[in-house]
Amino acid sequence: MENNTRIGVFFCNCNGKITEKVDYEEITSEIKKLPQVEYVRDSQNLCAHLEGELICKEISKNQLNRIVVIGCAGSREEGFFREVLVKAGLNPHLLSMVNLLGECCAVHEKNPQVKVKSIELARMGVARAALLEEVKHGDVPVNRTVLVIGGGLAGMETALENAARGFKVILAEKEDKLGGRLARVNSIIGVDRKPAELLDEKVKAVTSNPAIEVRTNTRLGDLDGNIGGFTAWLVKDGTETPVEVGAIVVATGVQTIFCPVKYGLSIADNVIGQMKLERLLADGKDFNRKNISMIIGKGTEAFNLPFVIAVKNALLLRQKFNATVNLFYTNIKVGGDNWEKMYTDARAAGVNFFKFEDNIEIAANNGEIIINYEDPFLGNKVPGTYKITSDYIVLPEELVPSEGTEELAGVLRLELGPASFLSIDNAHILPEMTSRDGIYLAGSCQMPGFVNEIEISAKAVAEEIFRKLYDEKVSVEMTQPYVDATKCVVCLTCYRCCPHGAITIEHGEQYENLYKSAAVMNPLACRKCGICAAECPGKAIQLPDYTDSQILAQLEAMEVQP
Amino acid sequence: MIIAERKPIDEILGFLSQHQKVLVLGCGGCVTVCLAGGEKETGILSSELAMARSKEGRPLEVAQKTIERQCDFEYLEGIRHMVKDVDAILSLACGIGIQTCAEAFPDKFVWPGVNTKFLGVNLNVGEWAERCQACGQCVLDKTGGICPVARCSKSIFNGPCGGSQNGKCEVDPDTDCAWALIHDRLARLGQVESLREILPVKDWSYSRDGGPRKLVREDLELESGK
Amino acid sequence: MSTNQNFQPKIVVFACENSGWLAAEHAAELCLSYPEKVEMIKLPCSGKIDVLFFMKALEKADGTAVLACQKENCKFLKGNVRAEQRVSQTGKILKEIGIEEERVGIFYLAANMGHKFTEIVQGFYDKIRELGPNPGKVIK
Amino acid sequence: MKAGSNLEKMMESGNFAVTGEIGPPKSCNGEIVRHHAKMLKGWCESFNLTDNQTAIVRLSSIGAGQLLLEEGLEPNIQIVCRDRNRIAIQSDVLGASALGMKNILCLSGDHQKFGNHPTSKNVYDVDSIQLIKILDGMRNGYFANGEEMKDEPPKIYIGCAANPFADPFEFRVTRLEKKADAGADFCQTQCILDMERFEKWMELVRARGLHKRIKILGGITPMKSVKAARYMKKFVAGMMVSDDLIERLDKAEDVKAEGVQIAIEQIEHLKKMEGIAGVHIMAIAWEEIVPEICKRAGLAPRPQV
Repeated sequence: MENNTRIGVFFCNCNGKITEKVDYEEITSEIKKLPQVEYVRDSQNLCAHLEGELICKEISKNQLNRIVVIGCAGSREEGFFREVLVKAGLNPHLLSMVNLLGECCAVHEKNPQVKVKSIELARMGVARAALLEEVKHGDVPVNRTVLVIGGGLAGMETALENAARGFKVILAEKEDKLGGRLARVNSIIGVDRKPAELLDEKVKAVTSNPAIEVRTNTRLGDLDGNIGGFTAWLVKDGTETPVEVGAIVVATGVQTIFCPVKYGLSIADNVIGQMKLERLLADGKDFNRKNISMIIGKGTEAFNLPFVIAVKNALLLRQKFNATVNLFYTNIKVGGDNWEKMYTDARAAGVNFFKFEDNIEIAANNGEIIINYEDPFLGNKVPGTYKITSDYIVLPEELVPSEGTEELAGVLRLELGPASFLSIDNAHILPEMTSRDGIYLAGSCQMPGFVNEIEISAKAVAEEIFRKLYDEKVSVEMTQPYVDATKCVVCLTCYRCCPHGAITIEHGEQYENLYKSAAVMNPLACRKCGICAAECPGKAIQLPDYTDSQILAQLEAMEVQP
Repeated sequence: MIIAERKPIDEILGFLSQHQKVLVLGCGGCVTVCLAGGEKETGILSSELAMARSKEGRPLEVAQKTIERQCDFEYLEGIRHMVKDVDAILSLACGIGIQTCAEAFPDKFVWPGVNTKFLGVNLNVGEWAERCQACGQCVLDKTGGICPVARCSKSIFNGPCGGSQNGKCEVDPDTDCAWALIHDRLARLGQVESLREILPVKDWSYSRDGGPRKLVREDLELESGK
Repeated sequence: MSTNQNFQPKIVVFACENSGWLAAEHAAELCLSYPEKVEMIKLPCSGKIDVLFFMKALEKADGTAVLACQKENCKFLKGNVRAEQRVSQTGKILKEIGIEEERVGIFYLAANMGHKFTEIVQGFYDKIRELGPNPGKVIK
Repeated sequence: MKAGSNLEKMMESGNFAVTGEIGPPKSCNGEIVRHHAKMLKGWCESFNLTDNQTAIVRLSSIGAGQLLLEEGLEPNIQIVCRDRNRIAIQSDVLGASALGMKNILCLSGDHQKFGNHPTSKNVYDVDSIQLIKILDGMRNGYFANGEEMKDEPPKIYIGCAANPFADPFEFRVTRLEKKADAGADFCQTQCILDMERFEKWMELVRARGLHKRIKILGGITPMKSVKAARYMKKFVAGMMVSDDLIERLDKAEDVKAEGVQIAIEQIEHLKKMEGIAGVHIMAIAWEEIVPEICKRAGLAPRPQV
């Protein structure tokens, strides 16, 4: 604690809402007894504009350097008072807010205990104030090169969006050419373009963009560092070369696995997957007046993509070849852009939709498909098994993350989300974000998605990167935890438990301990949760505004009754 | 790294039953790294002791401090003034630190707060495993960098014994058979033939069996014998 | 234990500023009342809770709890899981010195759950009241 | 002749040898040993006396060995490395030899964790292979420290164990080779409950010519119940039990009779196997069945050499 700590306490009546329950005089007489409290005053309404100027004046007149506001403590009020402190030349973190209204006056009736509590709250606020520390801004030099992993449509789109925002881009593709899986499909849902055309256009745009460097036959082997300063080890033909990048975008997509065994079938000319159908259509195969059955179930309905693809192809077969199309489904999933309309179009065009639950049997023999199933809707009225004979059965493929996703996640220090895709199912963060700042997701590596969503996804990622790495040097408020090197034993506990991979062990003479090393929290990667501070066995880590001493001082200020 | 574990609280309360004022002394060395006796554990234990004794109606005054290392006399010198005021020290250091502490403060009770378990590695947060027995004569050159003394349940030198199955030790299905590891590692390095050689009986005199050990490096001493 | 009808326990509640703290504010907006002897301390995440904070709180109070975001929905992914772990660590410590482990608790809620907040606080308060005064309080 | 024991004579003369096993009691009641001795006398060349088997305190193997000698049977003294250091072991070897015991079997020993004194300290000053080497040195007139014996060296026929069912499989043969290198004269295998695996192991043994350097006795254990077989398969480390064997026991009307029948068939099979010098019958807590097995397997009467 500094010797010249001078605490100023500002008490707000909140237009009488507070003094209706507690007595200002009683509280102030207690507060005035506390050490280092140099100034106390009250006001009808502290957050009135003129009050701000007044507080400023009082701060300088009384040389106050810690401010306690007793009243309410919403984020709006906190912002207001922080600005006031800045105007008064104080660091905005030297403010302690006591929520007397919210924690006391609004929730309790007037009684002697409310008086006790109000005094206790004020004492806690003052105790915390005495231990507040300044938080400075820092300039962090950052690398403005973005590494995009995966040269499919999502990767190329992301590369272009980043290049458009002034970043240099390295686009790493593990195959020998750009394009990815989109090259294998016949038509794109919701996009009125031929896939080949669209891809050609993107490949041209990417390869002709001077800001984008394409590296084929390349994968990510290892990664060090953090946002703004990653070292990525790119592997090509068994050789690893390091590149310095500021952010990484994963766009490794999805792969499909054809698994007819699940339906009791084996691969045959008339037992095909939706991807195979796409290729047959692209190759110009004639399905004129054929009878085609499609099925969606057995777990593939987890995502809406298989269903939408089936509806798209059903509609196409119906319209183009006047085929009879039967679509067996367990669940209709058409949430998304215009998919609902496509579904009603398909119904109107005469695609037959059959609901089934468990009871479906498909047999393929001598070029004929026989489907026996029980209809749960008709079951009550016309029970029995229905039989449908078709020329083709089209099955959905399993959608799984592309090969190597798990290894990549290990290199990036990310945990896999639902169904082993990379996206984390968490309402607090954007789907494009990962647990680590500086590492983003685009396209289907998050979760199987649609082509018309890729542009949005790529833009979101590029914007997020721009927001963080807007210049060669970015200014950040250093609210990340700081480490007392004399107490740090570089035990790696924090490094291992940081959910954001924001901690590195740094070495140098400035770290005054046996190891000449200490854990360091990256100001850009840290999200200020304080988990590291709680886990540190040496109590070497403190999170600004929530230091152990500040929290324990509040407990210390409480009354203890036997 | 020395791995330790805090002693059961009843045992500790038993040690301290006769005292009114104790210093809980943490160590910033190995026991901090293995989460047994650093500043955080010192704080938690201090609070726990105070509460336990309050409950018994015999309040205990608890002072706490964590120093760099308890196995160095110089660091212990720095807390002499604190020690003066207490009846006893509860040391959360490893066995070495506890003894150094007792030697530094001959007139004070020094109680052990942890059980020193073994020399080991941190496999995971909260998981440690033994790796070395400080036998004094390292054989890792012959065993592919895997120690049979510390990691084989029987410390045998010509394993694996007949209880090795699927790479696990018969003593505990969660423990790897050290000799299976040695065999596999040497096989990977193309050195498995070296295991045909019979490793001779070990000279245990370098180990604790030769009596308490002491290391003297005359090249580092200014005056011999000092 | 104690059946003293006049006993009013003191409770220290640590609240994650993404959920419990905001839920308390929500409760205040709705003017939902709860017992006076409940004090709140703000944390950036329930994962910032420390066994030491619980212990220090229990040197003064009769019960202590942490308010965390709903399971699987921690802003920092695993903070609430860590909080849960520390609650059980503290419970174990209490138990080994013969103090009811129920004096420390964890509750999950979202920012817009003012009603749930008062329900939780009242429920915990009542439970601690039934347990009676914390025998381990340290009076200096 | 190294020691001149019955066992040595039998095997060195090329006869198919039979050894048995007697577990000393958990008391000083020598009558129990004598009772088994009387029952088994004449059926085997030599009888293993276990050394605190499964780390449970029992009458010592040398003590029991003396009782056997008195009853006119030849003991095969087991020595494990778990409980004694090289000083105690060498002293015991000298003592046993002085009493006229000629076969000594060297083992690592079961870990004390499984016994009735799990809190004890184990020794393992030397391991089983090192122990073989020490014994080999002793019979040549040297102590383990290299010091020469001034007087008569012990006469010992050195045995060891091999477990073809533990892992790593190939290394099991190397380990037998190391034991032969160390000076072991004969080896008794872990009980064979998976003949296929055993044959594979023997193939490797023969490929290295080991059967010419060390006498191999196949381990035979008649199974008393399906439960026991299943238990061994599942819970005993370093033990393999074939599914065929379990199925046979499972289908049998009289499980015990089937167990005996299987043992007999195994012995017949081993008799024909190249490189097998004999069998070691371990009828744990079923000693009385040994005569029947020997009789029916054509192992009786024992030839005189």
